[in-house]
Amino acid sequence: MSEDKATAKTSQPGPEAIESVEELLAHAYVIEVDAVERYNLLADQMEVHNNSELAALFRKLAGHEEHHAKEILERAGDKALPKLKSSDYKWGEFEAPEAAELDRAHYLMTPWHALQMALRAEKRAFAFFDQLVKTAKDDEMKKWSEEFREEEAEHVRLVEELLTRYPEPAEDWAEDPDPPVYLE
Amino acid sequence: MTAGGFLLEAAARSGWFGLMTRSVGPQIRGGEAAALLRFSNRRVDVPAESYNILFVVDWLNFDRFSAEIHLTPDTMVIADPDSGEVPEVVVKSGARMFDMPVKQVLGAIEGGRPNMLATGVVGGIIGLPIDTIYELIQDNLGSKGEKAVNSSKATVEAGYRFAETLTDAPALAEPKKSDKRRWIITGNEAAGLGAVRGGVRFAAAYPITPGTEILEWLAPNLRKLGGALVQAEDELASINMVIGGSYGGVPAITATSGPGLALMTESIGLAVAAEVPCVIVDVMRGGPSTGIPTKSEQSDLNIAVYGLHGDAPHIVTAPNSVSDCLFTTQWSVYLAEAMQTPAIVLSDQFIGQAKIVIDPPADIAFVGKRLLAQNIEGEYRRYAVTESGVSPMAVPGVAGGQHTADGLEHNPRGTPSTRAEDHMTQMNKRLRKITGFDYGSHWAEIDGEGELAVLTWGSCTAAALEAVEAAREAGIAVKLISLRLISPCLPDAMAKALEGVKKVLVVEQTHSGQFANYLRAQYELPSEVRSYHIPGPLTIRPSEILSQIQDWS
Amino acid sequence: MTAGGFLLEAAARSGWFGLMTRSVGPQIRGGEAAALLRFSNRRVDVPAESYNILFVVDWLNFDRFSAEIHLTPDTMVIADPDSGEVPEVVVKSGARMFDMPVKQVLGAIEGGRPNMLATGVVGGIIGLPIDTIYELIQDNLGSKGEKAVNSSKATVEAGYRFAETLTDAPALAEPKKSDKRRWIITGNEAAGLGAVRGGVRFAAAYPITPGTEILEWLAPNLRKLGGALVQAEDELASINMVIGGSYGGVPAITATSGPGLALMTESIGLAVAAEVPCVIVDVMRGGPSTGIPTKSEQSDLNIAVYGLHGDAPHIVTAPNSVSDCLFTTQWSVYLAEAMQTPAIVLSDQFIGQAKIVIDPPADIAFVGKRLLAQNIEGEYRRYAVTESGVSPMAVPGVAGGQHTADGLEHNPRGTPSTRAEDHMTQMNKRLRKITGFDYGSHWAEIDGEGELAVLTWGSCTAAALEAVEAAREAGIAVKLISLRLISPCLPDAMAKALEGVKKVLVVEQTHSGQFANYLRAQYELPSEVRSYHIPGPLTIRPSEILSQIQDWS
Amino acid sequence: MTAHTAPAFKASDYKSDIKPVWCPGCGDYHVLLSVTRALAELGRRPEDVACISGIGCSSRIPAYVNCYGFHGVHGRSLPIGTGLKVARPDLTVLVAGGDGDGFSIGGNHFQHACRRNIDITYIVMDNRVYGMTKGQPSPTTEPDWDSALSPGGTGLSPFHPLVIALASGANFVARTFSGDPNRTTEVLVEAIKHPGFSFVQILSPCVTFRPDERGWKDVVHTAAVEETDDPARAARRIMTDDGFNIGILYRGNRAPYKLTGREATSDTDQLGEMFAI
Amino acid sequence: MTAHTAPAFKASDYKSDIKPVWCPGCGDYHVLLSVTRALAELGRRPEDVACISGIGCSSRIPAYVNCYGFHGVHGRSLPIGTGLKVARPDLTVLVAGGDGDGFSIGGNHFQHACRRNIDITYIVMDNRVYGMTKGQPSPTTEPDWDSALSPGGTGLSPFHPLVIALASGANFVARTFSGDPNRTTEVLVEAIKHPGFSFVQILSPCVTFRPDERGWKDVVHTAAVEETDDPARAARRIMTDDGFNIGILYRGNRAPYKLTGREATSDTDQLGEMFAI
Ligand SMILES: Cc1ncc(C[n+]2csc(CCOP(=O)(O)OP(=O)(O)O)c2C)c(N)n1
Ligand SMILES: Cc1ncc(C[n+]2csc(CCOP(=O)(O)OP(=O)(O)O)c2C)c(N)n1
Ligand code: SF4
Ligand code: SF4
Ligand SMILES: [Mg+2]
Ligand SMILES: [Mg+2]
Repeated sequence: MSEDKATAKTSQPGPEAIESVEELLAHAYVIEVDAVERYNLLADQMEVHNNSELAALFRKLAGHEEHHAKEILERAGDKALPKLKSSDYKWGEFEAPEAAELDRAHYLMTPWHALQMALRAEKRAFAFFDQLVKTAKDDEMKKWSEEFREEEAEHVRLVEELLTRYPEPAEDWAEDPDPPVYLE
Repeated sequence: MTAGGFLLEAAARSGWFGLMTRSVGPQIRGGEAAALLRFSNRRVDVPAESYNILFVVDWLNFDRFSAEIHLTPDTMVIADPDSGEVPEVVVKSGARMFDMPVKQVLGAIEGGRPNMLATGVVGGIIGLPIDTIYELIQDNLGSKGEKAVNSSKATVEAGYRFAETLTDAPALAEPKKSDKRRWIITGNEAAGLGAVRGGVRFAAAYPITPGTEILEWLAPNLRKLGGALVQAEDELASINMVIGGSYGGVPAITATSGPGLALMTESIGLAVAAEVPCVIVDVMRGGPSTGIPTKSEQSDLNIAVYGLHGDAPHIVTAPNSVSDCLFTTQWSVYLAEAMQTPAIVLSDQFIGQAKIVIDPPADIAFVGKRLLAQNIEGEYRRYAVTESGVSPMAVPGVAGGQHTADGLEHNPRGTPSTRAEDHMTQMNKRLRKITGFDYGSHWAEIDGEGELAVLTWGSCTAAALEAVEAAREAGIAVKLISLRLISPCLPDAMAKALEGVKKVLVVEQTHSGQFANYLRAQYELPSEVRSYHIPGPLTIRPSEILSQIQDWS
Repeated sequence: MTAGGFLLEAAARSGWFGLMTRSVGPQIRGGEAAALLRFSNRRVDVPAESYNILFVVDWLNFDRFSAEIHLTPDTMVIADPDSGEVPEVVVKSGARMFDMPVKQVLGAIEGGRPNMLATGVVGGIIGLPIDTIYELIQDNLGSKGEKAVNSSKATVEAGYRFAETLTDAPALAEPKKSDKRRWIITGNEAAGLGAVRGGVRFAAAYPITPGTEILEWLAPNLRKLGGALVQAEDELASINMVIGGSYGGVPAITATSGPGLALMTESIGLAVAAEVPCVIVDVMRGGPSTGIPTKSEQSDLNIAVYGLHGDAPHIVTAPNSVSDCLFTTQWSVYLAEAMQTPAIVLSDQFIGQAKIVIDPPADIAFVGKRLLAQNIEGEYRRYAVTESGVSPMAVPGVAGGQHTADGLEHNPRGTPSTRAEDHMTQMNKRLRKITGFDYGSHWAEIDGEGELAVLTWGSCTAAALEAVEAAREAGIAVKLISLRLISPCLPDAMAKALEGVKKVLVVEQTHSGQFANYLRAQYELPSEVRSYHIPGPLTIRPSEILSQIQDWS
Repeated sequence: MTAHTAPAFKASDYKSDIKPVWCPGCGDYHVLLSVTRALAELGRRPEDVACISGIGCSSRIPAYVNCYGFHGVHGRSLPIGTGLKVARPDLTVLVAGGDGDGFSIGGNHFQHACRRNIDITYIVMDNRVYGMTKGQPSPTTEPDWDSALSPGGTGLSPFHPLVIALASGANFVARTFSGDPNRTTEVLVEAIKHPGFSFVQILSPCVTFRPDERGWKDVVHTAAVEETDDPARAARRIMTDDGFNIGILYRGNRAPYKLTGREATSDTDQLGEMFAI
Repeated sequence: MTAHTAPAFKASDYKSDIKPVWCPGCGDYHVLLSVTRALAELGRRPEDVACISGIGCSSRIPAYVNCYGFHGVHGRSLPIGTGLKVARPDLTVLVAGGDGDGFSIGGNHFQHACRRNIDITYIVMDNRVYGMTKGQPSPTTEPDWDSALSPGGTGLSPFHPLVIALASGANFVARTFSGDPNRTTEVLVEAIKHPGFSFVQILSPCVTFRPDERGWKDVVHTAAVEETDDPARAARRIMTDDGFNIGILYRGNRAPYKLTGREATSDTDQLGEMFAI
């Protein structure tokens, strides 16, 4: 699998188009919510495919992100966050930056792969806020962006640290002598 | 190759026979899967009643297979104590549990894989020569480089070492070697080979489980014979392509399963009326509707025999074992060509997908030979009324043989007609073709004598045969009659086969007893008839049939 | 309107009953055609054995009809001596020939047409009041202006005048008037009306002879009821549209004939598995394949009963007369809805297209009522296992009833399952639904008592009834059992109906004896069974059946 | 093609002795004429030509042509023709039928036959109605045409068979009018000669159920522009034309279907050996 | 649309509790996500939505959506959807499935559903392969893609579903990429809202049999030009694009299917009277 980003050509604007603190917070919140959704989905997939180790790991990651999501809402306080529709997003890429890339999932994947996935997600989130810091429309936005950016940086560090515990699996990790099955 | 494949081939190379089936979960890939193997020193055509050895990679979703994998107190279960809780059904079976630190062993070998360990453990227990397995590894993984070969060998060896530690292990009887190289083949492959042996050189295909493999076997191999396979847009197209190819004089086939057969019936009726030979293999799966595509059932008997609209006599055959798929398909091509009518071959998921070791099959004489009209002089009458009912067929290219094949009722020339006389004449002719044909002894396999006869067909045959043999050993005389020709019926042949028989036990894998009803409708049976019919997905086991026999004796 | 139409309606208005069928040549339009009429002062459901009057416009291609139009020495043949040579079969019949200068008479009247002359001659001979015919002319041609009306009247009158010159003319028995206005209806129209009476409000259509008229009747009339008919691209679409409409909670129907039914079987199986009620009317024609589209046959029995792949229990019914198309179609909608399963109604070309005079049918209580799930709390289980086998169905729009209807085998919730237990449970449930249902007395029409029973179905019933009545008059006690419910079988009801019966004569219009084979397979019959089966295109005549009865008594 | 060595044939050599059941006045008589003329011009031996059809008035044509014929079931003529041509590449295969047969029930095969681009010629006698079953609307029928089955009209915009053919990959697309047998013959000759899948829509009036179609002879007109080998251009042109534009509208140069590796290099015994262990 | 009165829905309200059997990595997971998001944005009550499919991996989607669902037989989803919508015009009907289901066996219904222009939305998860049956070429598969059933490739040029949709009369035609769920959601919202037949092709990689399709994310690109309501223009554009052009490519304004005269003006007793003499 190539290491390039899940971004590619998108017609949607990037974070530089975010106009207000409320909009920024709404995006930050969606980032976490989508991340939760993805990790849960991946956990489900791994459960269905009998990869229980990974199911547990993804479930745990989902838990972390859920915690972050809650935090953002708390920190937003009484600010009324706009409800974003898919056409309102300003990711500058296909997906919310912290959403794990579903297309990279594999039923034989190892914790190393999962953490690589998480790492790329955190890095994308970092890049998103980093860009916002550069293009923030006002100081308050900039302040929030910096805070989020630092948090993501911290997450990147955490995941990197975790990764040291898991060696990269052998090249043929995805090889499966069992053929796919014919259904229906 | 999977562990099952390695073991089957290693056993075959060492002189044993064997049978392998697979069972899988609903996931497309990466789901739970089980390979079920049975070895013997004579041919085996039916899965084991219960298993001697269960090697477990993990217990996840084992329940899905528990109905298929019978364990007894004799069974050796080898599993990693870390691979999860042992399912209740396993505990209850009283099987002997052997702990093996699978993960740990694999972890210690670079590139160590569960399939190789399983191969080693099971190979070790049953006493397959380790060198044969090494040979196989070399043959199959050699291209991946020495490292892969060595790690596989090491893993297998670890398995053998573990096997040595086990006590009271079951061992295989002495192998029976043979001069000729044995074959490993699935029923679907055998059907493909049978088709081309029978003369098929054209096929049309629309994939469907579990018939696809026949088509996938034919795709490259027909080309090698100068023939062709076309992938069609749907089954309506594939059956009509087959009719078109055959109208051109080229014996033609398609393979499908129940839903596809249902789509084809209108046009199979066309082949009946227009008298165009063709062969349709229906690899049956659980019905109705989409049903259970990955599991076996014999419930397409009704549609195969009765599923065409109008009175449309045609041929229905059924292979009675994995290897018989070769003979029956070849024979069906021959029958279809000889009688210029469609033949439906009822195989099923079990015999289609099971892999088996067999002695190389003999060359059979049946090759499709159509009665052709050549050197035509005067008015050509495509549907001329003949004694046999078969009319010489002109194929395109033959001068003077121009005619229009028609699904409308017609007169002998082929011109549409609504006259009662033409209708009756052509109906009689089309029926006579197939009821008056000499099918020889192939219409059924008949074994033994007795006042009680087991009457069965298709993939139930092997189980019935084992049951009958067991009954004989227990002193009960039982006759076995397994029909290979399902339709038309041969009342005289059956009457002869039933001479002296007072009781008939009909065995089949359906919910409604389709075969029993069909026999009742079409044959004179002794007054005492019992019907043992169980739908899929589980294959009927010899012991079930045996207990039916015992109950009734 | 044709001469036949005028005569039938005039007779009906005057208190007679009657039946009209038509027979035509292969030309799309303008070919030879014959209208066959029978009048009586009680209801007639079967064409005449032989004809009293033959009015000939010209003799061209008369041979095509000679097998259908039996002439006797009593028959009056009225023909223009200039209209060609009298066919040999007519001469041989010994029929009485009456010359009429048809061309000359018509030439003398401006706008004089043969159909009016025929109406006049026949009306005159059999004694229809000429004023009734004038009335009809006014009603039907009034819009064309006075000139047209007058010339028609003049032509009719000329016919009456000619009739007066004839001696020994056959006359009708006294008419039986009624307070209520009688109906003139074809079986296909009756089926359409039955459908909407049963609650059908959605139909999907693909035209095919002879089913099209049902669809053409429904097209405008469903709209008037707030319903809809969609013309589909083919039968695969029409049956699936019907399933879709019915899944939405709207009782739905389609009509077709053999080739179309063959295309529908896969999806009818879906309706079985997914438990979606629907009704398919198959107006049978001569088979196999395209066969003889304009003629009747009962040879779709097999495909209707056995033509679905897998074990797929469903309902098959058959109207036993032209007017019974109304009752049976309505009842079938009721059955399908009650049991949430498809019902195939086997009508045929004869009863579908014959036009008949009947007393206005009574209002029948059967209106489709589906067991619906409403006010759903907790987890909804679409395929919940119930005692009757019928599970409450949630239709879109009902909150909490969301589920996925599935043709894959499933558990009670509808989730796909390959487990043996789920398969068995759902198979049993689907079978139980239809075998455990209380069909009341409608499953068959039973008439009389006797040691000999005629067992028949569908459009053979009327002929059988006449034969049985004639036999009784001749002193032979015969019982008639005509099945309206073809499938499922009701062994207890049949056993009761057969009490005291020692011999059974099975009568049907097929080549292979499909009905007889079906009965043998599914019922316990007395040991003496004879099968009288004749394929189309000619309808079976009462005298044929009578002679079978006499032969055997 | 062996045209240069073949003996000279007359149109009548391709006519059978069976008399059509068509209504007098039906456009299909003209089509029959044009088909036999085209075959005579091509000089292909009658026994080397096969004419395959489905069910409908127009689908009766095989019996009237003195070639090998197959009157199949409704809507499946193209698969029969496809199977025949792949099994017997030496034959000239014509497939013929009606608009109902080809575009309604047979619509899927139509698309896929175009895509497969096998060297056959498909002739649709388009009368915008189901003639054989007594006048129901077909996919090419005008939305407001009243009939028993669709009272008041279907309300559906008609199907564009030529665009579909192009979009699906047919290699030759033409429209002609039955009442212009010379031009039709010419087009059929070109269609049969052209490699790959050729589609010819022949506007052929149904005088019985669509008597208004007698008026077609006054509205058809020759395509104003040159034929093209650019499918996108051709599609645009056809999508915007009035449906009465007559001529060869597209003549492509896609390679016709060919199965590679189809040489007898093995026998069945050798194939069996693959199972030996 | 009742969005303004309906309570606010979350995407998760449209997800059922059944876990997909799809391979991890399969594009269809993304499609499921987008469909549930689109429904939430539209705010239609789950019980007022029906999702109909055929057979294939992608066709498993109804069970995963918490709406009414129908998992029919292979290739017949559109007729089921059509029957449902005509019988129950009050429902929102989505029809979904794969390229094999929709363009191969179901190709005829596809054309005719476009032509009929009933107000339903048809979503095809196009992975250019038959996933469920282990990797055979579908109509959209590249000609040189090697497989067991077509060794060396089919040699056939792929089918252009969007052109066919346009030519057949679909009223809304779009292409999206599963890996771009936001844009896909947006397009689906528009498709469902647009009256008449809306067709959305979602490029959805099959990671098991077409692992190369993971690379699609690098090649898809947004349609360079504005959407159009001119079908001929749209067709030409799509016929010449590279198949990876993403966006709403046609938004027509043909009136959706409507049966005239469908008002309950009679009852069955009255209808019976027509037979009285
Ligand atoms: C499976 C099936 N469905 C329906 C029919 C009935 N049918 C026969 S011909 C026809 C339509 C013919 O229309 P078309 O193809 O346009 O031919 P035309 O008669 O107009 O030349 C139909 C619906 C049939 N024979 N078989
Ligand atoms: C009548 C019939 N024919 C064939 C099949 C087998 N079949 C099941 S799914 C499928 C193709 C699926 O391909 P696609 O629609 O592209 O879905 P995917 O799995 O790729 O999502 C086929 C051929 C069937 N179920 N029924
Ligand atoms: S009905 Fe129409 S199409 Fe058929 S033969 Fe007559 S004129 Fe021709
Ligand atoms: S086989 Fe392909 S399409 Fe099917 S679930 Fe797996 S990745 Fe998806
Ligand atoms: Mg037509
Ligand atoms: Mg696909």
